[in-house]
Amino acid sequence: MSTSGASRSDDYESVLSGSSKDVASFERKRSWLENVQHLLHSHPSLVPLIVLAASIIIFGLYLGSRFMSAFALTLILQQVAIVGIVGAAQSLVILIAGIELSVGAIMVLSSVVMGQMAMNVGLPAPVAILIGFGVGALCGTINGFLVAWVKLPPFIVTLGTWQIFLATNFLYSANETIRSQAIEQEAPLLQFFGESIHLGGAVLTFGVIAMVLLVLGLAYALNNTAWGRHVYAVGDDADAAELSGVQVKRTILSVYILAGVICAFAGWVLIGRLGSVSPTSGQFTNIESITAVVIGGISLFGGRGSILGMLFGALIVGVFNLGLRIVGTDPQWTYMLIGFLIIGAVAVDQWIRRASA
Amino acid sequence: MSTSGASRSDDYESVLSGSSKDVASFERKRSWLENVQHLLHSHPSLVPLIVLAASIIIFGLYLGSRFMSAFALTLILQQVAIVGIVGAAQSLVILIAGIELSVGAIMVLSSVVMGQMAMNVGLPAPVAILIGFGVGALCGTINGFLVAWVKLPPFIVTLGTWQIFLATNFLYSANETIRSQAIEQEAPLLQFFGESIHLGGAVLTFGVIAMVLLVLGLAYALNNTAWGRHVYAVGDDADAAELSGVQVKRTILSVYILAGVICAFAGWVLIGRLGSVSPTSGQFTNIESITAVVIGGISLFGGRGSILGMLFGALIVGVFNLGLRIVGTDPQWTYMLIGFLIIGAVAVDQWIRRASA
Amino acid sequence: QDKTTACLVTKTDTNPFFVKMKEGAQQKAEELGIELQSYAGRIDGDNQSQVQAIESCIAAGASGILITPSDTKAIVDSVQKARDAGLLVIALDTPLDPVDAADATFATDNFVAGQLIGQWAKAKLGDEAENAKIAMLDLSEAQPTVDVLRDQGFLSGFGIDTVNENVIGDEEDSRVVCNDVTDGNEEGGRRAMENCLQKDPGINVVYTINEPAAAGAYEALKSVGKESDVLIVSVDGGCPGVKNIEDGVIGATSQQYPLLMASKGIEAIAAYAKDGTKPETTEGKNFTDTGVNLVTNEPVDGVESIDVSEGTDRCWG
Amino acid sequence: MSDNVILSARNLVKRYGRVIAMDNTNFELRRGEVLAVIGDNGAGKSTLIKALSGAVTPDEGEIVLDGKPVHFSSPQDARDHGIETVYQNLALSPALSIADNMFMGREIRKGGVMGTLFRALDKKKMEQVAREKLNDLGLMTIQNINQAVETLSGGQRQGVAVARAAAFGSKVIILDEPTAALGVKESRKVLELIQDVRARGVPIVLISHNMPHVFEVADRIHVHRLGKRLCVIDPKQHSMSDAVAYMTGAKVPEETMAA
Amino acid sequence: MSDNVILSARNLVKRYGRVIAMDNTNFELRRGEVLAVIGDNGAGKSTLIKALSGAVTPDEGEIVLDGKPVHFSSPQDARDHGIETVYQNLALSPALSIADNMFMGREIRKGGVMGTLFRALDKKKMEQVAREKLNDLGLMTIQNINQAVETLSGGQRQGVAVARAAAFGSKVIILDEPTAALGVKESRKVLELIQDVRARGVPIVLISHNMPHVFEVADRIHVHRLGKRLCVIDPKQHSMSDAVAYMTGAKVPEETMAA
Ligand SMILES: Nc1ncnc2c1ncn2[C@@H]1O[C@H](COP(=O)(O)OP(=O)(O)OP(=O)(O)O)[C@@H](O)[C@H]1O
Ligand SMILES: Nc1ncnc2c1ncn2[C@@H]1O[C@H](COP(=O)(O)OP(=O)(O)OP(=O)(O)O)[C@@H](O)[C@H]1O
Ligand SMILES: [Mg+2]
Ligand SMILES: [Mg+2]
Repeated sequence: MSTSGASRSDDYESVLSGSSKDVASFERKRSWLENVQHLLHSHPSLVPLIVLAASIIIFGLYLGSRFMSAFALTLILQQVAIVGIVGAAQSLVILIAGIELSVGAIMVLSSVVMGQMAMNVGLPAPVAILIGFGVGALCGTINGFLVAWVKLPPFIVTLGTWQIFLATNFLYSANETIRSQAIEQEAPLLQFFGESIHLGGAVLTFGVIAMVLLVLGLAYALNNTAWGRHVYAVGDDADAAELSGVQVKRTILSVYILAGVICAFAGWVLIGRLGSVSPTSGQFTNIESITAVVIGGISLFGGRGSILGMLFGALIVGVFNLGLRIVGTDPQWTYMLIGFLIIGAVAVDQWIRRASA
Repeated sequence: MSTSGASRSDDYESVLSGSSKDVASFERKRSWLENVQHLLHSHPSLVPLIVLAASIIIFGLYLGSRFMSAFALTLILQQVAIVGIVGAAQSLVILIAGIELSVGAIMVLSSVVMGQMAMNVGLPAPVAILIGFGVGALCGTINGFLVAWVKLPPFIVTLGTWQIFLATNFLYSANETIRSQAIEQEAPLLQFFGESIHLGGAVLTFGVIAMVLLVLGLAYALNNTAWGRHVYAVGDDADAAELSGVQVKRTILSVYILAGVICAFAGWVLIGRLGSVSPTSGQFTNIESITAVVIGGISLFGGRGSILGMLFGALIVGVFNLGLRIVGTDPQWTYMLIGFLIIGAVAVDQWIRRASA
Repeated sequence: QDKTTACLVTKTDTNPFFVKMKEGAQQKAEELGIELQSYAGRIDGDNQSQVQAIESCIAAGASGILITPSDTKAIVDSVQKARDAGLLVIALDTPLDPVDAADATFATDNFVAGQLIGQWAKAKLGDEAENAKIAMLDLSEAQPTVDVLRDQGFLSGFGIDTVNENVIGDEEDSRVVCNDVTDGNEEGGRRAMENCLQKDPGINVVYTINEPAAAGAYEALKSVGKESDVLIVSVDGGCPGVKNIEDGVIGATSQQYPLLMASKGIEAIAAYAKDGTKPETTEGKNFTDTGVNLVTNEPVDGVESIDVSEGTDRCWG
Repeated sequence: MSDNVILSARNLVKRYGRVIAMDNTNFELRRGEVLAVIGDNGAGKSTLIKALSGAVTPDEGEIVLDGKPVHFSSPQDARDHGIETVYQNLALSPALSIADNMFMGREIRKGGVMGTLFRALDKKKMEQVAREKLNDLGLMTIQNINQAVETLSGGQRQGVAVARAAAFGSKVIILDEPTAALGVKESRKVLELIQDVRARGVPIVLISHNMPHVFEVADRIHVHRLGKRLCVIDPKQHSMSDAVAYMTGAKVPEETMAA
Repeated sequence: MSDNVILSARNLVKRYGRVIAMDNTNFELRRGEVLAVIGDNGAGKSTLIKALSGAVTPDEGEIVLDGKPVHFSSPQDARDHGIETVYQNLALSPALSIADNMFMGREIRKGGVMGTLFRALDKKKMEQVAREKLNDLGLMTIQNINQAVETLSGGQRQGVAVARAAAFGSKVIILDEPTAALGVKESRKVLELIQDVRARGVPIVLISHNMPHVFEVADRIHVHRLGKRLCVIDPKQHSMSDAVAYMTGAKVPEETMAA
């Protein structure tokens, strides 16, 4: 009764040796539109770049040199520096399929701590700044721990910690603003990122330069280090990443901590921009950074998109903000337009995705 | 060469007739904790109910009759009426694995339209109210269409429409508040839900009664109609629902439209509560309603949870708000506490989920 | 019952102005042995939270409420409820609409506050006022009442037709070259100033809704080296603001007295709780004016002002 | 001949971006038969049956049911025409009960005012019918019909899906790899079920990679290759080797055996 | 005897809530052999191999690799010990390239400053190695090693997963139902691959419901039932019927064939 499996199955599988070796290929002629779709698909940050260029050109034609000058264009950079830096943190978190609602709160809390440590406690500025970074890292750790270990949804974790960090900020600072002039005298290092380089009409603050370097550095890390590949893998499919050898929890934690540190850095840059330390800043930074990320084409489901796209997304919003203000429309029209922009950007993105490679 | 498949496979499958008919049962004695876990698992709205009861008792013991009176307790109901109604809309959307950031904007826009139509355009109050409901339905339709047909992520759609609806609201109303006295004279129907019934010390406004009836009605619809079952199925797994015969797009659209209509209804109740029509109301209603839903134990991933839980969640926040204020703490402590509450609620929920039925 | 309870309801609890107001009330309350409960909206314009706050005060059995209304019209019904329940309601800082909806109002006249800096700016510029280029940095797109009063007060003080006195930004005078919103903080102040400069680099007068916005605007001007060519005026008179006048950041500011408002308010509630007396209004006005002073180191003819050292003595925060 | 055909399709085309999943394929199911569909991975079998069951809308081509051309805009549409399908990925809602799942999209409402005005479901009746259907098929011993599907084992879930199809499929039942994830015992149950259903006169389309199973139950075998039907063979006249050779391209069928 | 055993486990227990997925089970894999694991759906096979590969941490019991007790805290941990696994649900990251996937968790860094300080990946090298490994195994013709995995067919994906395991598994390779979703041709390729790997001396654990396949390649068969090992049988001395009878509980093995 014992039949050898091998011989049994061979009776129909033996013919396989003759089977066709062709690789099935379904290529067909592509229409012009499909070619565009394909190009955009392979370079996801191209869409926001094109939108950015188009909007600069349109505003430039309409407004002339009031808009189309080195000064005005670098002004936009200055205006988006904070959102760009926080957006970098937000991008990392969204790439691992998370979301960070507490970014603004971490930023302000860190900047307040830096200010208080330097001005009221009287620590040397570098130490005060380090402590500020420590606060950012701690906030990030709390978020990361709750997401990775307790396995709570990131939206809820950061919704909760947003309120907690913000309340801490107000209670700790007693709502007191530290004046620019006082900081200038006692701890000018805090205002470091407000310094600027002038090149012709262009004004590049150190904050702007820091933002660009940060984004480039992160783009490098995401594409060329193992950590970066792991970030994408975790965002793509966390279970698959875990099984194929990624330390998922650690990767998630590292991303939230890094995001916290970047937010603290944004807090420092914020002091440079405002001159002063103001606990009421940054109330909408979370929405603004998410908007930049979304317009920049990073998928809210994680694992897809480029951090450069986020930068372009932030700049698009900046261009519209300044352009529409110079045109002189009611600020409400700007909000409405940004609303349309968000939906439009994602609709285009969705259309491109449909081009299956 | 032709072998009959049947006889071939029988050679090892024939023994199956003798195979064990036992249903594998892995039951083991459960610990006390596991029993609790199981009980809570089968009645998901029990957790927020227990938390609610506990917090009422604690505040009652501490504050005595200032808190533990029919008047104070029904006051909490009045204070959560708006969040409760909008929370019902939010619950529906979250049950289908969506999220609705534009609820507050729809509510205010609808109430402004009702007010403008009745007072400035001079339409009869019932017609004005109907137009307000129409606006709510239209907003819901836009959201639902973008989510179901264009297939954009709900977070982004409603992030965009939030800004659009809110800007429309400010532009349309020109930021003008319509005064209570004027409404009282010309269109008292708008203030209908501000009327109240007094029972001893208890004060039940029609708005409170409407909220309770609405939540009960929706709970009935979700559990006892085909539409309700479809809502759960779509939230659970939209693809599976589609393949098993649910009209997924229509269900999603119906939910967003219904949510829009409920928000318009909230706008009407809001007029009753404030007496006046104020275009600046409701800026935080989206966060507040999501908070109520989350504390109430509805899963942000959709398909799981009970709308009654949302009501308890809203009441918990209401109890803390009133209780802490009577105790006299700084409002920031309340925000912090609500932050902890959010995270705590979901952590407990997660723990219960781990009890696999 | 045991202790008298008073409530303070502010627009927000993050703006230093209201924080100081709360401190003033707290101090006075301790002094008089009154229990104080404080409430606040989440943002300026958050009317709903204030409605809740009033209800909570009624429930808590308070004797009186001090409120800085976010929406001066919309809150009236709730205030009436509180008064019907036997509470004394005093509007602080911002009068209700209508004013007599509250039992009393202890306020700065925000319109006058705006007017003072408008007049000062006009006088300071002299003949150049005809060619002034003015940027108006307002509070928020929702245009809450203070925002409107100060903005329109400034314009009328400067001699510009405000058209509709209830609406910001409908002026036709070509001297107003820019309107933008700041959310009343440094961040918004800087951005709005940058935007306005881009719109018209020749701006030489900047009206700001409050001093944090002024500080932000100053940073923007400083970054393009225009800080000394532009006149910044503001409203509030907080200590950092007065220091900024000393440092030449702000030209003039209208100083208000939130601590005074708050402590007077608490006193009034204490008196009311004791024997039911209600406060009297300032003669000739339908509210109790807690006064407003123009603080500047460069006084001009025809506009009364105090100098920085006096301003510092009386500043809050 | 056409009278004998219950469901047929002509020249169906479906493109996904640059992939052509169906390339002018034909299909024909006769009354009362078990038709097996075999083919390599990615040959387009699932796409074909999704087109037949309304889950995808073909770009071109026509489908004829019972002699009448039909256009299915959704799976529910096909279901209303009596075509029941068990998809490769199951399509049950994990958090809902077995009864809810069985009646998804065709819930029974109560009579009277409750049913018409309040649209109340007749839960009792649905549970009772669901239990009957499962018992009728003798497929498995499920204690609690209100159990959530996610608490069932893979085999039990597959059972529920097959039972649902068998219970409601009045004209055609389509099964896409129903036994791929199943153990020996569970697979056997499904094959028995297929034979039961055929005995009731309802035709079945069975997609499977398991040649012995295919040759055991199929009346005819539709061989799919590179997006289209290559040929239809009779399992009594062809060996498994032939079938495998055709579907993998090792051998080309001599004549087109269309009928 | 123990010298002959490369991987073994004793009294493993794993509970999921109220379900006991492993109930004091034992396991033993010898050097150079193909050990098949068979059992009903839900018997606990996948849980067992997940415990052996670090994907789940058993509640009780010990695992011994090469004579030394080991504790795997993550799949990477097991991988570092030379145990490679192809999971039932594949575990590839769809949006990443084939090369990225093959080196996930064991990326190669560049030499010099770029590698140590900037931690730059040596993409060239990884691509080259990946291509070699795929070619070595002659498994398939993939044109572009930088293609995203989501653009591959199911069969190709399975091939990448198996190739990854075969390429890096130095001590043990575990395959959980590698052919369940595969067609006849693709399944055959995987079976050939298993034989190649065994020829290289690396032992394999194969979970499968396909009895002919199991009897074709297995040296020993571990029968799993109700969360524990029922017996181990020799395919040359037992028929498929016996195996099926044991695993379904139709027959009870006479003596415990532990060794
Ligand atoms: N939704 C989709 N988007 C893009 N391509 C798809 C989609 N569905 C199927 N395809 C492609 O269409 C082709 C046919 O797929 P289909 O699932 O019909 O094959 P199949 O014969 O069922 O294969 P299997 O035996 O593996 O189930 C494949 O190349 C597949 O990648
Ligand atoms: N993550 C989990 N949570 C809860 N229960 C689980 C989990 N994983 C497995 N189980 C349960 O443990 C038991 C064993 O599952 P396992 O996947 O090991 O079976 P298997 O033998 O691999 O079955 P199959 O042949 O269907 O793959 C099943 O009852 C299953 O429902
Ligand atoms: Mg298929
Ligand atoms: Mg398994």
